[in-house]
Amino acid sequence: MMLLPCPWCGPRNVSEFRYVSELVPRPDPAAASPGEWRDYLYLRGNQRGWVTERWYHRAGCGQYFLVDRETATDQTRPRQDAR
Amino acid sequence: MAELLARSPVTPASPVVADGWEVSGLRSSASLTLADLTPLAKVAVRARPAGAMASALGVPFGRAARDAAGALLIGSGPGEWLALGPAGQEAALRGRLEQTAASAAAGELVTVLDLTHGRALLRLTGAQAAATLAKVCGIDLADSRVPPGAAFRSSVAKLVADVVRDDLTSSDATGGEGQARSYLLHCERSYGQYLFDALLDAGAEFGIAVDGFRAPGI
Amino acid sequence: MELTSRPGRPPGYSAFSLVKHGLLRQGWTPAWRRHELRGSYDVVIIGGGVHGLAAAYYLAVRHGISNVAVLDKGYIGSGGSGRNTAILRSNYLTPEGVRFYERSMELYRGLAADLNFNVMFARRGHLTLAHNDGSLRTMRWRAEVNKLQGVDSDVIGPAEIKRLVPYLDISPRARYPVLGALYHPPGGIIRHDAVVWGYARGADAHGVHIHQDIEVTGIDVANGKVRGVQTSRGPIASPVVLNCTAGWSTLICDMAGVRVPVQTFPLQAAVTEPVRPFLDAVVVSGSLHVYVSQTDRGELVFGASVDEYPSYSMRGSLDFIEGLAGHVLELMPSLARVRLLRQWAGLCDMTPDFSPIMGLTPVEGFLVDIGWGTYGFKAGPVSGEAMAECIASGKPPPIIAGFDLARFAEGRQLGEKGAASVGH
Amino acid sequence: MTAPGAPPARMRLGPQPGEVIDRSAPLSFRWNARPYLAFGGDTIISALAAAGERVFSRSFKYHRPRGILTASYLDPGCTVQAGDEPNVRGAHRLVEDGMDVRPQNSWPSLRFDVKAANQLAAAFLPAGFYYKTFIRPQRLWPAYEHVLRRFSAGGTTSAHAAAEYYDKRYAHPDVLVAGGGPAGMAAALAAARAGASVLLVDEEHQLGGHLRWSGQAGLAALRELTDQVAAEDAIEVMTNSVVLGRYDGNWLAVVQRGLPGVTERLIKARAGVLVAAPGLIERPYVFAGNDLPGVMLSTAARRLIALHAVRPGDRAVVLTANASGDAAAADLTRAGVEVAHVADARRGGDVVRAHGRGALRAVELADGSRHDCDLLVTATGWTAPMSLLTMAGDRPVYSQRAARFFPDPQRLPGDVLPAGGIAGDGSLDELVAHATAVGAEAARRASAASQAAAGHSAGAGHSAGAAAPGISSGPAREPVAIPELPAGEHPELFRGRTHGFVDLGEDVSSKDLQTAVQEGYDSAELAKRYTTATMGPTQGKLEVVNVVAILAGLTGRTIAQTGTTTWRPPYAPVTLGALAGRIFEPVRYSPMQPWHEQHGATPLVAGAWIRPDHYGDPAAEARRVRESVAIIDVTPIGKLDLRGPDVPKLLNLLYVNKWSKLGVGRVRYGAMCAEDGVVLDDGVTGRLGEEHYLMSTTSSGAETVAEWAENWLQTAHPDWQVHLTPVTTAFASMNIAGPRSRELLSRVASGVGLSPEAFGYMQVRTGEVAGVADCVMWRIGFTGELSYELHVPASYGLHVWEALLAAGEDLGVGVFGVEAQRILRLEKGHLIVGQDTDGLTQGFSAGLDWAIKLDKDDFIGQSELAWQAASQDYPQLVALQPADGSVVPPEGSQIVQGTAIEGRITSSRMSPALGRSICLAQLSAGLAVPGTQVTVLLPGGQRVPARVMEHLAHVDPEGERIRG
Repeated sequence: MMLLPCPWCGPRNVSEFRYVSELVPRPDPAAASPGEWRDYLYLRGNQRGWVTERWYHRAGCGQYFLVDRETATDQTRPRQDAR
Repeated sequence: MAELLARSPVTPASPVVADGWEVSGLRSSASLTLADLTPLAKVAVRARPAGAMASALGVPFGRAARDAAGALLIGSGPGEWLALGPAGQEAALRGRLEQTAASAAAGELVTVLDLTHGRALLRLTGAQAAATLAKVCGIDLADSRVPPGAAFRSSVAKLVADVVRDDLTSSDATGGEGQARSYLLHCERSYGQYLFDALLDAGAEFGIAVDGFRAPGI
Repeated sequence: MELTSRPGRPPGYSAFSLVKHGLLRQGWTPAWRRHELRGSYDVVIIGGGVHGLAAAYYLAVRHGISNVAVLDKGYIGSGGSGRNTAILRSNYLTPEGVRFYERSMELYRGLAADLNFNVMFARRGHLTLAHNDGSLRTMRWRAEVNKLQGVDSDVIGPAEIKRLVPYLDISPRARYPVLGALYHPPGGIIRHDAVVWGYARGADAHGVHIHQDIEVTGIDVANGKVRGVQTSRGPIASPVVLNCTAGWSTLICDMAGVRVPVQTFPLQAAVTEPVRPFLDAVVVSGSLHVYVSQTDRGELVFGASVDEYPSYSMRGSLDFIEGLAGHVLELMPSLARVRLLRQWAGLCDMTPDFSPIMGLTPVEGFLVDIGWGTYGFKAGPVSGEAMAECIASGKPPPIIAGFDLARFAEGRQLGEKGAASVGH
Repeated sequence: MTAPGAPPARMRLGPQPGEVIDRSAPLSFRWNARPYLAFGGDTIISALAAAGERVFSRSFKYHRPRGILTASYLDPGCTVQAGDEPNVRGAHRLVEDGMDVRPQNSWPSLRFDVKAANQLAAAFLPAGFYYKTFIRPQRLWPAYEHVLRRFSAGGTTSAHAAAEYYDKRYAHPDVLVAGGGPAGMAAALAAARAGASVLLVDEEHQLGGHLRWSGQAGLAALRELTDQVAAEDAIEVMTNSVVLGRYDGNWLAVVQRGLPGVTERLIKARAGVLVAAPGLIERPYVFAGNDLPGVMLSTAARRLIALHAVRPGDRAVVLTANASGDAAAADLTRAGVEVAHVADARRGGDVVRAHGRGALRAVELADGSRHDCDLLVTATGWTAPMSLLTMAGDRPVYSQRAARFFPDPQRLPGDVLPAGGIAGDGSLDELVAHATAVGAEAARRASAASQAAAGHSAGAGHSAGAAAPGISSGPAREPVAIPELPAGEHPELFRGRTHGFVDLGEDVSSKDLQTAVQEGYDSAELAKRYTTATMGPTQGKLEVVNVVAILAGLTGRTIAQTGTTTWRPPYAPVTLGALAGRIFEPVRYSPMQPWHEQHGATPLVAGAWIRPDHYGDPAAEARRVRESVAIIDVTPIGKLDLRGPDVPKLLNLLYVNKWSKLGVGRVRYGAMCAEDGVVLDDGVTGRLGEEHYLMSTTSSGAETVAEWAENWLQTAHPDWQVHLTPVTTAFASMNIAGPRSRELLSRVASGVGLSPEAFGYMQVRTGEVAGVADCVMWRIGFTGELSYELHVPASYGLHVWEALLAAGEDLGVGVFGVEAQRILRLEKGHLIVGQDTDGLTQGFSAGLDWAIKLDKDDFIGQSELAWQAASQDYPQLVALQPADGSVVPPEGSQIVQGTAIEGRITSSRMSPALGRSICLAQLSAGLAVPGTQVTVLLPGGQRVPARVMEHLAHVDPEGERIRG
C-alpha cells in the first residue's frame, strides 16, 4: 500500500487519506464564463508523471495538504509548501 | 423522575454507579485487560498550532503529559488538544483551560469544548496490549516509534481513533512488574460499543478480560 | 444484422473444418497477417482493442473503407479489452444509455455468426442487489426506464433472488441485508479475448492492416486539420485519426491539442481457482462495490469500482483483494475456502457524467471514442459501428449524438450519474 | 491405530536420517472412500504413495491420469478435495486423522473416467478449439455451454460450509526474508545480528529448503543454521506460510497457515527491506508421455525418499543434466530402487518418449534403447521464481549459459534484495556467504530508511506511525559489499525431440503452442491467452520458461526477445477467508438504542447507523404526531459546533441563502450546493451565542459537510477565525412533535419560557431538561407540526427520553420511527436530499427558489445556479396526487407522455392525514405547472393520471400548525 507523506503525521498508509484533486486554480466565479468555469470544474491535466495534488488526512490530523505524486509509479514526494 | 444517571455507549457488565455514571463493577487481574473509561472528563481545545495558547499548554502534537492538577493533556492534532480529567470534573477542567486561554492567549481565538458526552474512552492494558492493537491498527507500535507519552490519531478497526501510550505503574497495574504497557483509545461516542467489541475479539487469543471502571480512572 | 460481405480469407471455422484439420493433421492459416507499415492510410485508428478493431471492421465491411491501419503499442487486446470482466448488460439509467447499450447487446448476440468466431456469449442473467431503500428506489427507476426502451429488466424480491443464487445470504440480520434486486435476464458474460480476435480476424480479412507493438508518439495537426501521426516506426500520413484508447486517451488527445474532461483511474479485478459451477447469474452489489460471475472453466471472476485516486499504475493492491474478499463473503459466506488465483488492474477513463465522449473534436479529422470508464467493453460493437458511420458520413449518428464533447462546457451532462453507484 | 481394509504401506522405507514423519503418531484417513494409514508429518500424497498409489487426479482437458511430478505445493497432478475444501494441494497438505479426501476431476471414478474419451479426440481439440466451433446455429450455444460447464475442472464448494475464524495483523519488520532455505536463514541471521527485527517466512513445513534432502552434509548444515536461527530473539519464523505479494512501499502480504484455533492468518507487513530467497523451482522436461504417472522431477524423488521415507518406484530411468539428477540416481539406488539406466544430457543423453497406459511402463531413449520402468526421473534445469521481484518492477534477464533467468539489479528498488538460487550459483558456503552479506546490507538499508522517514515527519514531536520501521542503532553504516554469485553452466533443455505437455495443469502441449503461432498468436501474451498455458493453478511457476523457450523456437526469436510473461500476485493461491480476515464493519448506535430494542423497533440500516424504522405501525405513529404528541430519536442528524467571529462568512459561503443577519437565539434553514450547483446537503443552523453556532446536517451528509467546510476554511480562507468541531453524537437528539408537544416539554424543561411569544418558531434556547443542563432546544418542524428538537448531552439521552415518555403518559405521548417521519415530511412537502434530488439536481430543481439568493457575494454554486435560473428550462420538484387516491405509485415510477419520459416519482406514500396517496416528483419544466394532468406509468404497465399540486405541502401549506 502506497505511503503518503503527511506534513503533520509523517508517512502513513494511503487508506487513511481521501484524494481531493489535482491542483487547479479557481477562477473568479463572478468573472468566469460558463466555458471557463466548467473547464475549472471538469478539466484536469491527467498527466502521466509528477503531479501536484491535494489530499485530506481523514483518519489522522484532519488537515488538507499538498503532495507531489508520480502517477505511473505512485511514488510520492513531500512539498515544502505542503501545509 | 428517575435518578439522573449518565450512561456510556459501552453496555457495562455487572453495573454499579460511580460519580453519577453507570459503570462496570468488574475487577479483573488478567494479564491483558480492557476497561471503559468513558466517564472521564474530556475537554477539547482548539487554538493556533504555534500560538500563545499552544505554548501555554506546552504539549506538542503527538505527545501527552499530565499537568500539575493531574489532568492528562494530549496533543491530538495540529492546534488541537484533548484534556482528560477525573469523572464528573468536566466543568472544573473546562474552567481551568478557559482560564489559561484568558490569561495566556487573550486575543487569540481559542475554543474550549466539553466533549465528555461526545466521545468514548477505552484503556487497553497488559504486556500483550501492543500485539492486540497490532491486529486492528496499522501503526508501528515499537517502543522506538510509540514510546510512553506518545500519541497519534489513526485508523483503528476502520474507525478514526486517538491512541495514547500511557503506561501504568505497577501500583495500579493489573499484574505485571513495574510499568504495565497501556494504551488509551478515544473515539466518536456512537462507535464505542463497536470498538470495545473489536478489541475484545482481537485480544481473545491473549486471554483478554474486561476490567471495570476504577475512580478516578486517570 | 447482416454483413454486406462474408470474410473470404481465412477459411471458415466449423466443426467440419476442425475434423478435417484433425484428420489431415494440417495446420491452420493465420487469423490475421503481419503487414508492412504503409506511409499513409485513409484512416488511422489508435488502439487495437475491441473499440478500435470493431471500428476498423465496420469501416471495411459496412462502408468499404479498408485502407485502414489499427495501431497498438502492445499486442491486440492488451488494454482494457483483455483486462475487463467481460460482463454484458443494457440495463442503464438514461434512455440514451439504454438504447445505446441495447444496440451493443444486439450486435453481440449475432457476433459469433457475423465473425465466424465463437465469442461464447453466455446469457446468464444479471442481478444488481439493493441493500437499502435508496438503492431499491434507483433499481425501480432503472427498471422502469429499461422497460420503456423494451429492455427486459425488473425489480425482484429476496425469495426470487435466493432461487436464482442459492449461495447468497439473504438473512435480514446480514450487515448488508438484501432487500431486492434489479434482475436483467438478457445480461451475461462473454469471452473477451475472443471478441478482440474475432474482430481482428474479420478486419484483416477485409484488408485492414493491424500493426502491433507500434506506439504513437505524436499527432500532426496543421491549421485545424489532422495530417497524420508520428510513431515509434516513423510517420504515417492520414486525413482521419481516431483515438480509441483507454487509459492513454487524454495523453493522445493532448498530442492533437484537444483537451477532454477525463481522469484515469485503475480498476482492479481478480479470479479464483476453478470450482464446480454453482453460480449462473452475474451478481453485482453496488453498496459493497463488488461483482461476481463464474466462467465456463469454473473460475469466479471478481471486479469492483475504480480505485479511490487517479493513477496509471496497473500493479494492483492488497487493499483491493482484502476488501473484495470481505465483500464477497458478506454475500456468499460459504466461499471462504475458495482460493484467489490472480489479481490484475486495468485503466479506466472516467468522465464527469459517467458517459463516454464520442465523435468529432475541434480538430478536423481527429475523432474520439473515449471516456469509457468501466463500461467500455459492453459498448465495443456499437461504438465501432457508430464511429465507422461517423467517419464515413462525416457526422455523428443519432445514437451517439448525446455523447458529444461539447456537452460539458455547455452544461448538458447525461444522467447516468444520477444513480451514481458501481456499474457493471 | 488401525484402519480395517487399509492397504499396507508397501513403498514405505525404513527410517531416513532427515525424515519429517513421526512414526510414533500413526493416523488414518480416507481416500476415494477407502481407508488409508499415514504418519504424522505425511502429506496426503506421501501417505498414498507409501501405500503404492500412483494416480491422484484426472487432467483438466483430456482427463488423463496424473500422478506425482514435483511432490510439492506446485504439483499439478496432486490437487484433491478434502471434505468441504476444494483444490487442496495434496503434496503439501499434511494428513489429519479422519480426513476425507477425494479425487476432483473424474467421473465416475479415478480409474475409469469417461471424459478421458477426450484424449482420443485430442487431434480434433486443438488450441482455440472452442473459438472455432459451436458457432452456428447460435441458439444451440447455451446447450453446448451447459455440457462444457460439466466438464470444468476444480473441486466442489458447499453452500453450507462451516464458518471459520480467520485472523489478521500488521507487522513492521526491518527485514522480511521470503524463503527459509540456507540462503534465507543466513540472510535472516545476518540481518538480526546487525540489529534488525526479522520475519523469516517459508512455504514448507520446515526451514531448510533443499538441505533437507541433500544427504548427511546437508543435514549437518541444516542443523547448525536451525540452531542459530532458533537462538536469535530478533527473528520471527513462520513456516507453512507464504509471502503472497510485494505491493507499493514494501507492503508485504503473508498468509500463515496451520495455527491453533485460527484457520489462516493474514499478516500485512510494512518491511524496511525485502530479501527474496525463494530458491529455485525444478523445471519439467517436454517430451511425448511426459505427463504419465511415474514421470517425476529429481527433487520430487529426493523429497519422497528423504522427507517421507517413500520409495518413488521399483525400476527407474534417470535423465540428468545436473547435480540434482546425479544425486537423485544415487538416492534411488540407496532407497532400493533398481536404476535401469542413467541418461546424461550433458553427454547427449535424451528421452524421446515415455510409454504406458494410465502409468509409466517404458522409456525410449535417444540412443534407440528402450527400458521397462515405472519411474522416470528428470533433472533438466531450474526456473527462478521471480514473482516478488517483478512485482517490485524488476525485468529478469535470460542467461543462455545458465539456461534460466536472473534478476536485473539495475531495475530493482533499493528495498528489495535477492539471495540464494535466484541470485546465482555456487557452493553452499558461497551461497551462505552471499546471503549473509545481503542480510547485513538489508539491515543497514532498513535502518537508513527509517531514519529518513522519521526525518520528514514534521509537526509531530516524534514519528508515531512513520510507517517505515526503525532500528534504533546509531548512524547509518557503510554499505556492505555483496559478493557476485556466478551463473553456473547448464545445458538448455526445454523441449526434447517430441511434442509433449508444456502446462500439465491446463493440458497445453507444445503442439498447441505451435498451432497458436501458426495462427498469428505469436507473442508470448497472445499465445498464453489463446492456449491458456500458464493460466492454471501454478500460474507459470513450473512451465513459463518452457513456454517462452518453445515460442522462441517457433518464431525464430531468442528467449530474451520473447520475454517472460508477467507474474501477477498472489504468489500462491490464497483463500478468500484469509484475505477477508475478521470483517470490520463499524456500526453506530444512539444512546436510546437499548430502549428501541426493548420496545420492538424494527431496525433500519442507514449507512453505519442502526435506527428504528418503526415500532409496528408507522401510520398510527404518524397519526399520533398529527393528533397529540410523539417523540423520535434523531441522534444521527449531523451536528457541527462553530465558533469564532467569522462564522457568518463561512455560512454565507456554504449556504445558498443569507446569514449575515441571523440574531442570537435564532435558527434558519439552509441548503448547500456544490460548485456545479448540484444540491449537496441541507439542515438548520442556530446561533447560540455571539460567536457560537450549531449547524445541523443530514444524517448521511454529516461527514461530507464537515470535510467540505474544513476544505474551504483550510485551503481558501485560512485567515478566517473559525473553529469547526463535529459534535454529532455529543448530543442525543430527539424531536418532540405534535400539537401537545409544548405542553409535554413544559413539564420537563426548566428555566426556559415556552410560550409562543417567549420561544417562537425558528428560535433556539439552551436550558435544563429533566434535570439535565446544557440542553439545546430548537423550535423547528420537519414534520409540519409544532415541534421542538432537543439536543441533550449524549450520556443523558436515555434518561431524558424516558423522562419525556413518563411525563407525557396522560397526554398519550408515543414514539415514532423513521418511516412515520418520512410520511409526515412528505405530507408537509419537505425535501430529502438524495431522494428527491439526484447526482445532477441543481438548486432550482429542488424547490429551493425561495432560499437561493443570487444577489449574495460569492457563495458556492452561485454561477451555475445563476445560469440555471437564466435557462428557465430545467426539471422541477413538484407535489403530485394521483387521481385515484388509493394508488401509491412506487418511488422510481416514471412520468410519461407516450414513450417519452417527462419525470419520475421521487417520494410517495399513503397519507394517513389525507387518507389518500401523495407524491413528490421531478418533472420537466413544461409540465411542472399547478393543475396539470400528468400520466404516471406504474411498474405493472398501467398508466394512471395524477395532478400537479399548487404547493409542495399536501398538508397545511400555510404552515399554521408549525407556528401554532
